[in-house]
Amino acid sequence: MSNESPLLSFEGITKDFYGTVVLKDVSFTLGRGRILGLVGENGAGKTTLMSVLFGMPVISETGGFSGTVKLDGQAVSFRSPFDALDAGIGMVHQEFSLIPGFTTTENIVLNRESLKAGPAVEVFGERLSVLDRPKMRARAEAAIGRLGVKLDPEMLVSEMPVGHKQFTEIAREINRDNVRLLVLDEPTAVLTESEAEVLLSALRNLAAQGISIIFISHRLHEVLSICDRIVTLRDGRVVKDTDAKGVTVADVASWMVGRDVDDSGRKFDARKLPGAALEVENLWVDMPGETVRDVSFSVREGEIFGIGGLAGQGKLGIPNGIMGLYPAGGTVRLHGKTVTLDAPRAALDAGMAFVSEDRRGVGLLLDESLDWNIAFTAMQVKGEYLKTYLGGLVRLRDEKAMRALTEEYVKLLDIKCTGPKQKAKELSGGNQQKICLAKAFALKPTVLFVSEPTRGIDVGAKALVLDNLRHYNRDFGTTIVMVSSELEELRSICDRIAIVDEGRIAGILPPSAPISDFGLLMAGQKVPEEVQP
Amino acid sequence: MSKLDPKKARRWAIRAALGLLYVVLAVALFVTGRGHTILVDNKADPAGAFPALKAAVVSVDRQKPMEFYPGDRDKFIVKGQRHVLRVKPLAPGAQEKVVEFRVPLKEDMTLVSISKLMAGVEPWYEPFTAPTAQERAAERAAADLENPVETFGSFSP
Amino acid sequence: MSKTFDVRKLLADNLVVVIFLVITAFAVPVSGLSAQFIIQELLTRIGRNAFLVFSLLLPIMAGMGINFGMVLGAMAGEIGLIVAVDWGILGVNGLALAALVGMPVAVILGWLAGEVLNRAKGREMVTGYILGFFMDGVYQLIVLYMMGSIIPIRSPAITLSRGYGIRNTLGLDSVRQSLDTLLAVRIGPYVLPMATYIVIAFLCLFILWFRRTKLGQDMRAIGQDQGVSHSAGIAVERTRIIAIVISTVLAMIGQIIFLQNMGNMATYNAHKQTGFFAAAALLVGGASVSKATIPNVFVGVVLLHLMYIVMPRAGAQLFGQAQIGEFFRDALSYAAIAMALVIYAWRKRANAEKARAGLRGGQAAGGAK
Amino acid sequence: MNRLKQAVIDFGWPRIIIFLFVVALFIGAPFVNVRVDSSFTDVFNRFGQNAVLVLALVPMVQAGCGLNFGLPVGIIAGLLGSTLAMEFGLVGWAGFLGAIGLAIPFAAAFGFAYGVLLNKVKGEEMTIAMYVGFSIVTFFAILWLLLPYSSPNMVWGYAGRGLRTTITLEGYWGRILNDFLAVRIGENFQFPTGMILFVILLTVLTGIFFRSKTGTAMTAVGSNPDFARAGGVSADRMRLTSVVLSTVIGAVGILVYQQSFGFIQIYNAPLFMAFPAVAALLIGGASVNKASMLNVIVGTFLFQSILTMTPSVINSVLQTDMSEVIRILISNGMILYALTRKTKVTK
Repeated sequence: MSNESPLLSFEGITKDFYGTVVLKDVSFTLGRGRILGLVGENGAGKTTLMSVLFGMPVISETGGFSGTVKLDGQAVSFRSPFDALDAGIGMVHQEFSLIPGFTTTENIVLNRESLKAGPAVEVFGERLSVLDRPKMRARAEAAIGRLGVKLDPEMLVSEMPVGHKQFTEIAREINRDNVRLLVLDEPTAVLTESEAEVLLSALRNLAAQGISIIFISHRLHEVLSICDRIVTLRDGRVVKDTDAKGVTVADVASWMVGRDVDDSGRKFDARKLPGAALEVENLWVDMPGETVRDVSFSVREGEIFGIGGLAGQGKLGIPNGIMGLYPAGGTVRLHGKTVTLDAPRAALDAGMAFVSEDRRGVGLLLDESLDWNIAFTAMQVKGEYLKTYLGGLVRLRDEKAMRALTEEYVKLLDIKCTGPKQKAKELSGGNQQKICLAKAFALKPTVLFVSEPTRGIDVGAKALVLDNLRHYNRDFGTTIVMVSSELEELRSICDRIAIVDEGRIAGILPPSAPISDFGLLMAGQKVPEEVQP
Repeated sequence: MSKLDPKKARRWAIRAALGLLYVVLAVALFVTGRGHTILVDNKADPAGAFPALKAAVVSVDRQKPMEFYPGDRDKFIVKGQRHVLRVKPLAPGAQEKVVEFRVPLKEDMTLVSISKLMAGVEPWYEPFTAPTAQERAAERAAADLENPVETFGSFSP
Repeated sequence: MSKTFDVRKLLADNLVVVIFLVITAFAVPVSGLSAQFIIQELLTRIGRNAFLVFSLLLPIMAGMGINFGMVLGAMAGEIGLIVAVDWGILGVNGLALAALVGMPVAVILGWLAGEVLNRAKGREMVTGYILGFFMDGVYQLIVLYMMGSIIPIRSPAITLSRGYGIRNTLGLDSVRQSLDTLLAVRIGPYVLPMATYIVIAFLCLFILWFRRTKLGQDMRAIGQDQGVSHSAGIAVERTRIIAIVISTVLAMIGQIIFLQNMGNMATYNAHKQTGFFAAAALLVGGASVSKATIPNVFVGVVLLHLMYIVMPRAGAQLFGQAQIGEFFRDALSYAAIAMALVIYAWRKRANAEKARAGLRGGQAAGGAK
Repeated sequence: MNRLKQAVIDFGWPRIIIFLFVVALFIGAPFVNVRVDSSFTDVFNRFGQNAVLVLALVPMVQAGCGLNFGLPVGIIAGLLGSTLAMEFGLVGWAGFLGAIGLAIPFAAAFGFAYGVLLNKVKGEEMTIAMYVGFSIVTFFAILWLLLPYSSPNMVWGYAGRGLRTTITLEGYWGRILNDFLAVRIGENFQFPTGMILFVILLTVLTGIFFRSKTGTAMTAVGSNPDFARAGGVSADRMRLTSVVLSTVIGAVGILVYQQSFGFIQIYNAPLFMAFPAVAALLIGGASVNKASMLNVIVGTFLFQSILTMTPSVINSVLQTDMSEVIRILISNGMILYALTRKTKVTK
């Protein structure tokens, strides 16, 4: 491999968002025509690093970054993704950015169509020149050829199988004449096994033609089979930068997930809990981006059951499916009684409550006051906090009772606000999360689903939220199912932790299990001795 | 002035030319399309200088000819500024008189008096501004003042 | 996969067209009008209305739905005509001058409408409709109050007796039918306004050519997915404004052609119905809010106007009152628009559902791995 | 201080301009010798006449269905009610209440069908509502001709069949609310107490409804449908209830309007009745997805005072009848202002 100056090099890249450090002194290089695998848990900084490379506005808006990005030896800093494109760096996202009604050719040359100037151009400018369709088709076929795949240039994208859409998008990126670097973010996530294989060989073709590739994926076996070098990120730092030869999936998994902190001294109180509160068999949930294919597990009475796994693998789909917010199928039994799916009301009536991961979108009424937010579900489901007149014909909101309820939870959860009448949108992230918790607690549920409870809130609030969950579980015996992408958090509070990969439960581990086992499950590998539920 | 690259300069030149063409076209349309009303009048001179024609056939440009008797007034709608007027009195052996005249662009209506023309009195045509409603009322009031008796007498149907 | 000729799908796609076909097929014999009269009426009406309906094509292609704001273009055309009649310009010159005067007005109004519609993404159609009402107020302000007082108007014949403001009906006899009679051709009993047809043919060529330009391609891209177009670097906002400007200019020319055929102009009401008639015609022709083709325009104009010719007589024969026919005609046109909008929105949701179902895990797809 | 500034920004500059314009009209009136007391009578009359029609819009706005340009659906039900009541010869209070009684079942049925249709259709609801309204009005224009009405007071003289375009309510229940407990001061100031009380009663009832369990659920669906769904509320059912409610209040609204106006207007009269009501609601401070009782009262009062004051005051000031142009600019300008605001629900 020629070893003149590397095509791309990151030197000491550091970035923080409002004080929380996301990237710390990241440095690595990428040679011409080489494939680099970039791996790490979500939140490890992969997306932020790519945003830095592409000069996404979100970086400059939040105070820019320190360190330098070098392309062909010269320092570059792109103000927008369009500058990066002109410099020959293309990006393929996980969700397709293609025009459904256009053909393959039209998508590949989108907004860079080859034009034939006409008289109108002189008067009204470039955009009135006629499209040179034959030339466009030739360019498209060239790009497809470079990929080494069979694609019909005249087929409409809307009628294309998923794999072909992926190739069309890649063909569009390499269609630029000066393309030198291609970044692929989770390209195989939506592909079948065979389609993924074809994609990998296509990428090898491109590398052979001198195009460097950054391959971001959590399918470690694919990363190992295609990449020349692997860089592992954890908590914003490069923890491993090695050649790919001789590395096993288990090594990468442990680098990805391993904490330096030695937790051999930590005590995990393994509680013996009889009886089953919740049984789930062959659950499938159709939630965009979090598809659950076939999940079965059971939760013991009074247990805190954790569900972990990488983003997009379906862990968030489970609670949303059971609570009826997304189309779902399979059987769910609570204390032996089956719960009908696809009906949010049925789940609530059965005594289950849900704190959604989408705080602002689903969890809160931002324009209404706090007492509204907290009392709403209890009022609608259990008819509480209502004054009845004319013998039940008219039931009006009991403002006094709602205010008392709010004040009770403000004290209990230490919510910092000016009073029950304050608008929800005026609270901080942490306090908003506590309002969602209060809404669920107000229902006095037997089973409480909590989804990403500590995402996007400050460290102090995180501890408080977890304490409250533990308090409600230990003192009121509420069974809690907690879904989170923070493995450390799950290990600190849960009795058992299930890891979800590709819409299925890869395995269930006690919190005391070694970190690498968790890493293996996340990467879709089997763990040697599995702990049966 | 930053040095405009040739392509931009050429493009601006073309745009300027087209803008000019736009205006020129508008003016051309205006001039060639401008319509005028020709009022042909066959009234005798109240002071007796020239008589009204007993009967005549009059036509403007190639439009349909019309017959005129003493005291008649009729109009032709014409396009453009230069026009040809043909007057042929119906008296036996009378000569047809053909004259050419120009109507200024600004004028909406022009009054042509064939009685003055045949009698050789100049000017036989002059601009005519249609009296607006108020003016016409004022005119009639003035006429009433001059001969009050006659107005009372005439019981118009 | 070969396109199996599925009659059921064809019917479902063009439900509105089919309903109209059935009704007019039933009403034509009942009306007792002679075929020759109907065909002659249709020939003139195609010449009179087709251009206006075409002005709706571009905004639909750019994903902005039916541009009810085309009423602004109609107003620009009327202002052009007022100037042409005031200056006393005869015949086709008068029409051309009206268009030249109306052009800058239409461009400004179109640009303004584009800016407003860009601020009301997702509800362009109702905003365009209300914008039409609003600009009608501005139009009255200019034509009823400013013309004659601030804007000099030469000929008293067209101004109100109080000295300023244009009369309610403006006689267009100086330009009456000048385009239609320019190259009128008599074939058998029928008179065909060839000049108007040629102008419409030119417009069809322009649209076909425009669809193949880069700007046309950008509009198609934006019409399908604004997010993707933006990330590909297409200037979304600017292109939408250009689509509205072109639509407004075409509506201006269309209104001039419409009014020269009618022979007189209801100064303050002529533009009120243009948006409704053009939209009804286009939707009756089988177009939808996201896809409209040139054949849709012609089919729509023929079908809608066939109904407008025949229905009053049919009503008179059936119920003894022509008015019932007229009411039924109006009700049907409004219903056509409502039905087309509902079918479009309902089908968009159904397709989204179907697409989602494809991704279902569990039993449905059997699941990979 | 910034709470005031925040209130000003929320209320929006155009509304403040309109408010100042109305105040100027009232101050200017005496200087141009426009009788202030008769103007006030007109304002109160028109306020009572239109307030219920504006109130009818609130349920659908709160439930997130947007501005109800399909209000004529309710108005048609009201017309059916009043024409049938007259057909049965009901007079006085029995007539007015009979008309309401007859109108409500129609309104509920039309509202239900209209609601089911709107639920099937997401996006561009307002355009579809508008054209459904137009279709129903023009369709009923045929029915008015064909339905077997026989009461001489309503039917065309010569044909003996089909309703007249305007039917007088004299001798039936004309001005029944206006004259009830009417307060007369001086010879030309008359306060339509009955009608104003009726309007206040309906407004209070609607206000109470929005404090009820279903009312709260409806408001939640309007401001965040996902929140409502997660809270066990079926968004579609709430939207359907809001449409039915809006149509029923609309039917009652037209009956109040008719008795104060003195005539039943049919055929194409209700075609454009939705737009002034929507403009009034927006002038009162409502947005496309949030409207309160206060918005209704303030908005109707402001809008109707503009309509009554501009003809007299402006005409004598400028010697021209500009009032029609001003009405168009203000009412449609307000709707445009609301439609072009980003939906205020903070995401």
